[in-house]
This record gives sequence, structure tokens and C-alpha cells, in this order.
Amino acid sequence: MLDLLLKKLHFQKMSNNNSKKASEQHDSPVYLSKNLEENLKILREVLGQSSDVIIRDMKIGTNLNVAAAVIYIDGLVDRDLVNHHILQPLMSDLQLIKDNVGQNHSNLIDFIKSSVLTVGQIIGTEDIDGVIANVLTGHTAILVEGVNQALLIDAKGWETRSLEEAKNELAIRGPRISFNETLRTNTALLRRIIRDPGLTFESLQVGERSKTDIAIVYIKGIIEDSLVEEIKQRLKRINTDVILDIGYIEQYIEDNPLSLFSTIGNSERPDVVAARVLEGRAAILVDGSPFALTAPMILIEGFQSVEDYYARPYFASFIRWIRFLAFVLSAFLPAIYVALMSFHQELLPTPLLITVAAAKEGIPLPVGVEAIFMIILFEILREAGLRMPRTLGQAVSIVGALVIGQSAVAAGLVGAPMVVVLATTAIASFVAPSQADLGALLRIILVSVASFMGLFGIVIISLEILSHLASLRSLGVPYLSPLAPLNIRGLKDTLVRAPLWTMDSRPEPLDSPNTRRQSPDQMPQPPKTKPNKGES
Amino acid sequence: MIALFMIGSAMLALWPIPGLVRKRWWKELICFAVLWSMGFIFSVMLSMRINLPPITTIINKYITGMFGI
Amino acid sequence: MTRGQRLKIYVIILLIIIPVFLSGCWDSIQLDKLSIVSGLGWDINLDTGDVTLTYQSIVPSQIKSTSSTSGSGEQKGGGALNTIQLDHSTGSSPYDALSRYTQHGSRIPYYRHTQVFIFGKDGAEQGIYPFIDTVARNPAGRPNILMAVSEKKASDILGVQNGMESIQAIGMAEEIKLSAAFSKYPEVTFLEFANRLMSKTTAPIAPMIGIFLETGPDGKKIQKIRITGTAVFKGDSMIGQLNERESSGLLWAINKIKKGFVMIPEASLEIVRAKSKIVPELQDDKIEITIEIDEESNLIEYKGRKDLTADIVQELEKGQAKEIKSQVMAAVEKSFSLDADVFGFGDAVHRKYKNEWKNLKPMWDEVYPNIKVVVKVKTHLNEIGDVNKALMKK
Amino acid sequence: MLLEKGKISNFQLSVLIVGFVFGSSVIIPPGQGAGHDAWIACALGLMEGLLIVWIFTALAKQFKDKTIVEINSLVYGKILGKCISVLFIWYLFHLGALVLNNYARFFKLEIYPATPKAVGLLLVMLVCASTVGRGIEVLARCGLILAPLTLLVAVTDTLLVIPHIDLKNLLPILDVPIRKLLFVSHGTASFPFAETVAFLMVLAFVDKPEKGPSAVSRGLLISGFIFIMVAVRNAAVLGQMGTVYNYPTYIAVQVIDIGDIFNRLEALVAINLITMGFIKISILLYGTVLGLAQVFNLRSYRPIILPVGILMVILALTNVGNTLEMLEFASKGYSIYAVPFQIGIPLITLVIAKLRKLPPKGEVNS
Repeated sequence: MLDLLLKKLHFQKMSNNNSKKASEQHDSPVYLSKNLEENLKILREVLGQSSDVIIRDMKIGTNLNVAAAVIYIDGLVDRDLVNHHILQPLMSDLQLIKDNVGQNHSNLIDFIKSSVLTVGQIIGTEDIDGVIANVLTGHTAILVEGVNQALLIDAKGWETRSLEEAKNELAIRGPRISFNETLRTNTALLRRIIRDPGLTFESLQVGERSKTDIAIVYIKGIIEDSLVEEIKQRLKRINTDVILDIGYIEQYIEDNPLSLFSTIGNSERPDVVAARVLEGRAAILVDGSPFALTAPMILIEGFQSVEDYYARPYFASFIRWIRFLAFVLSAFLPAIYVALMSFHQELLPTPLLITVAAAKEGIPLPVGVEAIFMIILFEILREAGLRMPRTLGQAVSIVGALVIGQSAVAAGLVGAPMVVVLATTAIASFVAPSQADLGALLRIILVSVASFMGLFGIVIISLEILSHLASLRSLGVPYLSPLAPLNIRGLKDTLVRAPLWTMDSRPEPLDSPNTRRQSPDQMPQPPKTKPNKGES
Repeated sequence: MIALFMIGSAMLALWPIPGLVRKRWWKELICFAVLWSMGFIFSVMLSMRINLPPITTIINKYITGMFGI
Repeated sequence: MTRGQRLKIYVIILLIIIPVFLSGCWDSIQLDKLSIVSGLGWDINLDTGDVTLTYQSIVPSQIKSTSSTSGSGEQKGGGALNTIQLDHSTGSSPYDALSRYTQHGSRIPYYRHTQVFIFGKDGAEQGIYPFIDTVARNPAGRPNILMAVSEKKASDILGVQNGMESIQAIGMAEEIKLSAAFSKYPEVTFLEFANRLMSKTTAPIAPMIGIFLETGPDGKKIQKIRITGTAVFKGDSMIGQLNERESSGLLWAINKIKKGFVMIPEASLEIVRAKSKIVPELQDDKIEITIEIDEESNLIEYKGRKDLTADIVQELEKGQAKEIKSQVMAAVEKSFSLDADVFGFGDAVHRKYKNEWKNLKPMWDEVYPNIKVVVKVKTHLNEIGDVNKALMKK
Repeated sequence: MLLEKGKISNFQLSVLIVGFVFGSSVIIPPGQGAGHDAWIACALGLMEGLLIVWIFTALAKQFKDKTIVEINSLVYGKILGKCISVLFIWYLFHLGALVLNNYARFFKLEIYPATPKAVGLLLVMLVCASTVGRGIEVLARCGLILAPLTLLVAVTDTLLVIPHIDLKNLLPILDVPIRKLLFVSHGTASFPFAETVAFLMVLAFVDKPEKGPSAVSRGLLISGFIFIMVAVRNAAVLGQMGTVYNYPTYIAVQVIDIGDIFNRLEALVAINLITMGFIKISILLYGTVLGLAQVFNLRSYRPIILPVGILMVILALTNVGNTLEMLEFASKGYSIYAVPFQIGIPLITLVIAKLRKLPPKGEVNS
């Protein structure tokens, strides 16, 4: 693992033209010398004059005759830990030891490692690049005069956001907790749910300068092996400066990056990620992002909510249909309205047509333009509401309600039916929030086509979308499965949400080597009746 | 109208040709070029309102004549 | 992404966008450019033979104002016609007249929401085939538009503001539907009319609409429309009409009774369920038609001032059967005298005796008045209402 | 060199057959020439269609993994085989143009009177071409989504129109002369049932070729039953007018009016026409370009999809002078014109293959 990192480091140094000298120096691994001064000089040179780099010189040992240095980056380490469990033992406790570990320096460092430092994870390295890389990730390094080895102590500790309630994927029932920005915390959250020894977090570092930690999460024995390989291949291909968020990763590893549809899922909830991992998918966690990617993804996932599985099946199925309907409405309703109003007036029931015609009277814009105007207005308002500081949000909603709801109609710029259509669309688009942006794009495409070709245009574009969807794959899994190709067993969790005790197998398209997830016939039965007490 | 057809056909030609040339698939390129130019000529004729023979009608006349339906 | 791929994407986008956008909006038309024709009237000038079409179009702006100031409801029924507008145009053929619309309209007429076709009686007697052909040929002509014949000129009928509906033609259509629902007069759609026209022997029918005057609350006379009979066609031209009694007789025979009432001298009965069947019997050259009617009803009015007994119920059933029979026979007599097969006896014979039909068909007009018709009515009285004794005895 | 790497399952094949048979027949229900006996013509035509299916699926079963073009080359030799293949490809191409023509006429008449036919057809062709370019698998998946929807709409329409159904309109049964009925039912077999002969280009990519025949006949039966239902419905709802209207299904659906709300549903029929026509045209286009690619030994059929598609549109625009000629052809000429392609080529090829004992046993297994 370390080798890999070093190689990357060198690659980066080589491509770095600014520090030519450094690149010459570090062409091949440079080992620590026995001379502390020399080591520190190199370190100072590489790490620069940055104010957060702390290099603490000291004298240690029974007679205080050994020069040593502790190097760490302020803010990345737990100061308490460093002060009490590294500096204190080194500087004071070591003095008290009267043993003659004394002059032999290599003995000294082993002694420090084995008997002095009261911290958990310590590794030794002889490689100066390793020291630099680890210090930058938050390790604390100890260098001792006369020893060509450095101790790297894991004393990471920095300010993090505490775990909070999920903000985007809300559920009434079910756990509240969501991921935060710390990779370790996130892996711990998953580990707490799945205590299976097969649960694997495979670590990578991506980003030439950011060196962001990434973990691929999967369960050995449940996931198909080639899937992990494929994900690893795609992650390794990434060569960029920085990974700021998981969204970066998503865009670099997608199957069809030009598609409107995202072929990789994401979630901020550990329970969702755990469920998907247990179905035979892989998840990707990135340090610094409170989301996890899950792949492969199928279209239906966008319409499944975590609460479907916590609520009882009937209502869950019903709500799932409502979500489909809402998505279809949010994408198609304005387009259908435009098509009906400007091409196919014969398709409206007569009383409705008369009402609508009355409302349309005196409105100067053609329906298509009216619709596009309103859609764009709505998107502007939505964006404003999102980006605006909370305190101003209210102002936006007041202006929005007045502009859209009242003034535009009163001024005769848009018809009241159009406002009704748009409002319905807007509300519908909030039902499946993960698909909201997709819905907005489809809506505007469909409305433009509808205003030129009517229903024919809508159907033609829908056919193209369908054929595109049918051709999409997410890591080899057809995007439309289990609908097409049809998988009857998969429909249990697609068109309806069957009771949990009927979903015996993992989703078939994922090709999991371990298909069975529970024993069949678990339908709860009332106990074989004993005679009722009251009756007997 | 004719200009429209020209533009459309030119774009149509632009689509696969670079790929074919790069892969050196000359046979496919010839096939494409022949079919494309047929389509081009016919569509120009159509847009100039030169009537092409109605093939189906001819077939129908021939067949009904032959079998006397 | 390679250059080739990028080029391909541009080309796809252009290929999709260019036809869509250049194609423009040939067929796109905004609602405020359309004049929605709710009713269409057809008259023929007997002297010149010219066709006059009357369009009743909806005026959307007026609907807007009436609905927003909903308090002004008292104007309705005799008030000014503000929600509809009448236009007339004359030409040598229906389409000629239609095409002349452009001379006086600001909007394109839109026929796909037309509710009724009204034929003036004079026009109907001249033959309405040109109009039927136009409607069937034109995709705008929907199969379930209602057909009706007006006693006077169609243009007069379409101008009469009618009751509660703001669009007169819709009101008229509802009126026809209501009368059919209560089994008074037939409701004839374009499809049914055309089917009867096509069968060669069956005579097309249509309800007739007339105007009557009513004294309004302020003493003024108000015009109202009402359905007055059933027009009988022979081929495409009207030859006579059935009155109220004959019309319901017709409905009994052709199984179009839905709900409604049977009045007999001692009582009134509400029809619950009714079914009828025309059974032809062909012996040698004699045709005998049996009309089997099966009816169930409830008692809703009893004038006898007696407690009901089983005997009385039986009597009522019999009286009812007699009444129905007499209605049907009245219709049969009338159709014989008109020599118009309104019942579709010819089709019934065709269905049962397809081989013999070939000979019968050409001479159906001669055969028809000599058909022997037998009416068999089975009635059943289900319920007697909420009271089981007379409130006041004799 | 494999031109098509995809494989479709037998179930997908059945669904594709349903979509294909529906095709333009969504609005032109088969057997209309027989008046209210259309359903009998339909049933007889279905039987004849099954017979024809038996012939060509037997051929496809004999030569697993081979399309008709490859079969022809094996059976007749290189030159003659390719000539026959070209004839067959012409049939697919011409059929595609006829379907497109139906499409265009319907939309021009009923919905888009002012829009030039070419525009609509080009749009349809673009979508079909892009789908064909994505391969048979994608086409099959589209069919999997679209065909059930169409079936659902057809059945729902029928249920909703029940209040207007008058079964008396079906009487008397067998009103048309037997000779005419047989002619019409043969016409029904040749359009649309036996047109499935186009699947000789697709059957090679079925994952269980030995069950191909049953999959094809299953699809044919399902669509046949729906057609019989539609024929009964149209005759019962429209009466004699059903024989007059060009698009009786479209009119029959216009009759629906449930509670003044569920009315004016004919758009559903038009949408069905677009989607099912999309499947039919795509399969025909696919067969044409794949066949051409195999005839000319191309390495990919993708480059020629669009030019062929454009040619198909041009043929669709020019192949008849007016609607009457098209109706004439559909009701008379076509049922004879199609015989050599639907029965002739598969049957003769099958017989010759049996006589020449092709393919040799060892080759099949490899």
C-alpha cells in the first residue's frame, strides 16, 4: 500500500516543475540518515516554512543527551494526545528510567516504541517520503539522533462536525443518523450496522495534491468480485488535483457521463448504504463528504425511499406508485398541457376546454412560451431559495408567491390554469427529491418539443429517452432492470414493495455469488392456538 | 427547402465518416457513400418536386393485372 | 472524450433540433385564435336551394366575466345572449358555406367540440346527405355528436337561450340526453344516424326540438326550447314525425328504455329495468315480428285510495303491460303509415335469415307495411313505496 | 466477425413479436374487408400465419445462430444466395416504407393536417435509427416496456367501450361470401401476421434457438387474440360504419364517454401507433441494415443505418400516388405480392436445405 503511495508521490514530484531541486533529490526513495540535523533540514525544505508545521526539537534520555524531534501539523493532531502521551513520556518519563538503555540509539527508539509511548498505533519508517506523506495526513513523527528510522504515531485529531440527523433523505420511522465529513466516522457507522467479518473497507488515495482518502465498501462473498475490480480500476484511473466531494468521484467513474441520468446512486444515510451493500453493491466513501456513492445503480432506486422498508408494505407500495406518478407528472405535465392547449384541443373534455379558453382569453403569450417562462421563473425562485441565507428565504417566498401566484395572473401575463399546472409540477417534483434535477431538465426539453410538435413530439422524445435508458448500464447492470430485461422476482421490490419476508434473494442483476439473504417461509404465524383462557 | 436538405445530408455525412476514416474501413465508407448519395439525390429531387415513380402502385397494377383481381 | 465523439454529439443535437425547430408550428394554434363551435345548424332555402349554416360559438371572454361576477345569475333565462355568438353563412353546399365563414369571423371555427347538429325541418325534408358526408369525411366530426331536427329553422333554435346552461348548445344536448334517459325521446348520435342510413332498410330517426313561449316572472314572454317528437327519415330526407307516445313506443321496441315512467289511469309506475327483443319469424313469404318486452317497475303513485293487495298489484301489472303494448303499437302503426322501418325489422330479419334476406331486401318497402307485429309484454311490480296502506280511504 | 453481439431471451422475442405484429395494425385492424365478420377473418388469418411461422422458424431452427442472409449463402451458394438475400432485404425495406406510409397518412389526416409528412417521418426515423444503432438488445428492452403498455391500452379501451357495445351487430355470422372471406383472411395472414418473417434476421440472436418457434407463435397468438377482440369490439361498437371508416379503432375509441370525464381518449390510440410503429419500423430497419451489412461483408452495420433510414422515408413518401392506391394495394395486391417473401423464400430454402442435408451435423454443434 505504502509503495503505491510513494510511487504516486514521486510521480507528482516529477511533474512538479517548481521545485526542480526537490524532484532531483527525490527521484529514488530517499532514506533517513542517522544525522538528525540533516533529516530535519530536508523536512524543512519539503514542508516549507508553513506556520502549521511544528518541528519540536528536544533532548531526551536519562541524561538528556540524545537530540530528538517531534514533527506534526498543528490542527491535524490531537494536541492533548501529543502533549500527554508523546511529549510528556519522551521528555520527563524517559528521564526517570534509570535503566541503561542509554547510549545505544537503535535500542533507544525500540524502547520508546515499546515502552514509553502510550498511544495505540505506531509504525516505523526509514523513508523520508513516507514521513512527509504521513505527517501531512495527520501523523506525528518522532526522529531521534543517530537512528535512521522514524516513528509515526497515529494521533490524528481535528475539529469535525458532530453526527447529525439526515437532512436530505428524511424518514419518519427509522434511524435518524447521517454520515459526516470524516471517513473514519463513516466507516464506523457502517461497521456498527454490519458486523460481518466480510465487510471490507478498501482504502485508496485519489487526488494528486489533495490525497483524499477513499474507501471502497463491500462485503466479501456477497459482492461479485469483478465489480470491485472494475470500481478499483476506474478509481485508479482518476488523475486530478483534488477530490473535494464525492461528486467528483461520481463524475470520473460514471458509465455514461453524457447521459442525463445518473448511473451511480448516493445516500447520506448509513442504513441505506448498508442495505445496498448487503444487496451486493459496492459503496464508495470519500473523506470530506457526508455522502456515499453506491454502484451499480438502477433506475428504480431513485424512487425507492428508505422508509418503504420500515413502513408496512401496503402503504409503502402505494407511496411508491405515488412517487412514480409524481415524477411522471413533474416531467410531463407542463408538456402535455402545452400540447393539449396548442395542438390537441379536441382531447380536453368540453367543459374543461371552455373554462381554460376563458382563462386563456386576453393572454398575449402562446402557451409554449408561457410555460417556458413559468418554468424558468420557478427554477430561479427555487435556486434563490436554496442559495439565499436562511434569514432571507422568507422574502424570496413572499416575492415568489406574489409574482407567480398573484401578479402574473392578475396582470394577464399568464393564465391561471398554467399556474395551477406549474404549481402541481413543482410540488410533484419535490416528492422524489433525488430525481428533481432530472425532472427539471426533462420538463424543459419536453415543453420545448411539445410546443413545436405536440403530443407526437412528446412521444418521440419519450421513445428516444426510453431507448437511451434501455441502452444504459451501470457497471454492467442494465439500468432498466428488473423491468427490462424482465426479472419477475425483481418486480417484488419494484412495482410494489413486497413484505420483507418474501424478499428471499438479493437482486438478480447484481449477480451476487450468495443469492439467498434470508431463509424462506418466514411469514409470521400466530402460535398454534392454545385454548383461550377466557373460554376454557 | 433544398438548402435544408443539403445541410441535413451534409450533417448526416459528417456523423460516421470521421470514425470510418480513422478505422480505415474503406468498404463501409463506400457503402455509406453510395447509399448516402442515393438518398441525397432522391431528396433533392423530392424537394424540387420532381416526381419519383410510385413503386407500390406499379407493383399493385402489375399484380392485379396478372391475377386479374 | 475524443473529438469524434464530441462531433457526433453536436450532430445528434443538431439533427434533433433542426427538424423540430424548423418544422415550426404548422399545426399549432392557440386557443384564443379559435372560435369553439358548440352547435351547428343546417337550413336550406327552399327557393334557391342554398345551404345556410348557423354557428353557435362560445365567447370565452364572456364566460370569464360571468364566472367572476357570479352574482348576476338572475339575468339568465331570457337575458341577453352574451356567452354565445351566432353567425350565419350561406353557400351552395355545406362546405361552401363553411368556407364562407372567413368572410365574417375573426377566429377559425373549431368543430371538434360541437355538441349538436340541428337540422331545420325544411332542410331535413330536402335531404341531408351532403352534410352527413362532410361530417363523416372530416376528422373533426366526432361519432358521438348529437343529431336533432328543429321544428322551425335551425338558426332560430340556436339563438334561444336555454335555462341554466351558459352555453345553449350544451344545454340542448343535455336536454336531449335527459329526455332519452327518462325514455321519452331517442338520443341519436351521428354514428347511430349514419348506421341507420347505411343499412338501407332501417329508417334514421332524430329527436325534434321546438320553441315554446313561457311567461317570465316580470310578465315578459320568454322563449324556451323543448323536445317535441321524433323525426323519421327515409334515406336522408325527413318524411314524418312521431309524437310523444309513439316515440316512447319506439324506444320500448328498440330496447332503449333506461328509466322513466309508465302512466296508467289508476297509477304511475317507475321503470326499474326494461329489456326488449325483436324476434322475426319468416314463414313462406309472411314475416311475423314478435317484440318481447320484459319490464320491472316500482309503484310511485296510486290514485285508487285502496290498500294494496296482490290482486291490485296484478291488475296494475296488467294495466301497465297494456299501456306499453298500446304505445308500441301506436309507433308501429305510424311507421307502417310512413313506410319507414324505424325499428330495424329489416336488420333483424337479415340477422336471422341471411339467405332469404337477399330476395327480401330490394322489395322491403313493399313488404314492410304488411308485416304482422305481435307485442308480448311481461311486467313485474317490485316495490310499492314507503307506505303499505292508503292514507285516505274511499 | 460478429455484427451483433447482443442476445435476447425468448420471452423478449415473444414481446417483440407482439409489438411487431401490432405495428401499424393498431389503427388498421386486420380483416376489415370482411365487414362484421372481421374477427373470423382474423382467426383464420391467425391460423395461416401460424402455419407460415412454422415454416420460417423451422428454417431458423435448422440453422442456429444464422440469419436468413447467411442461410441463403450456405444453401444456394455465394452468388445466388446473395441475390435471394437482396430480394428478401428489399421486402423488409419496402415493408418498412409501407408502415411509414401508414403512419404518415394517419397523422396527416387525423392530427397534423398542416405538417409535412416528411418531418414526422424523419423524426420517427431518427429515433428508430438511434435505437437500431444501440443493437437488438436495446430494441428488445424497449419492446418489453412498450408492448405491455399497448396491450393494457387496447384492453382498457375495450373495457371502457363496453357500454356502447351491441353484439347484435356481429350477426349474421358469415355474411360475406366464403371466397371473399378466405381472400380477406389470407390478406390478414399476410398483413400483419406473416410479416413476422422479418424475424429471420433476429431469430439468430435468441439465446435458446430450439425454443424459437414456440416463442414466435406465442407472440403471434397473443396479438392475434387481441386483434380478434379488437375486431369484435369495432364491429359491435361501430356497426356498419366500421367498414366505412379508414381507421375504425380510432373512431371506436372516440365513442368512449364515461361520466363526461373519461372521454376523448383517442390520443391513446395514436400514441400506441407511434410506439408500436416504432418497434415495427426499428425491426425492419434493423433487418435491412444487418442484411445489407452481411451481404456486403461489412464489419459493422452502424454506418449505413441512417442512409438506409432516409431512403426508407423517401420510399414511404413516394411509393403511392394517393391514399386510395394504398388501400387498393393493402387490400388486394399486397396479399399476393408478399407470398414469395413470406412463404416462398423460407419454404424453398428449407426444402433445399433438407435435401442437401444442410447444415452438416458437426457445424451446428460448434
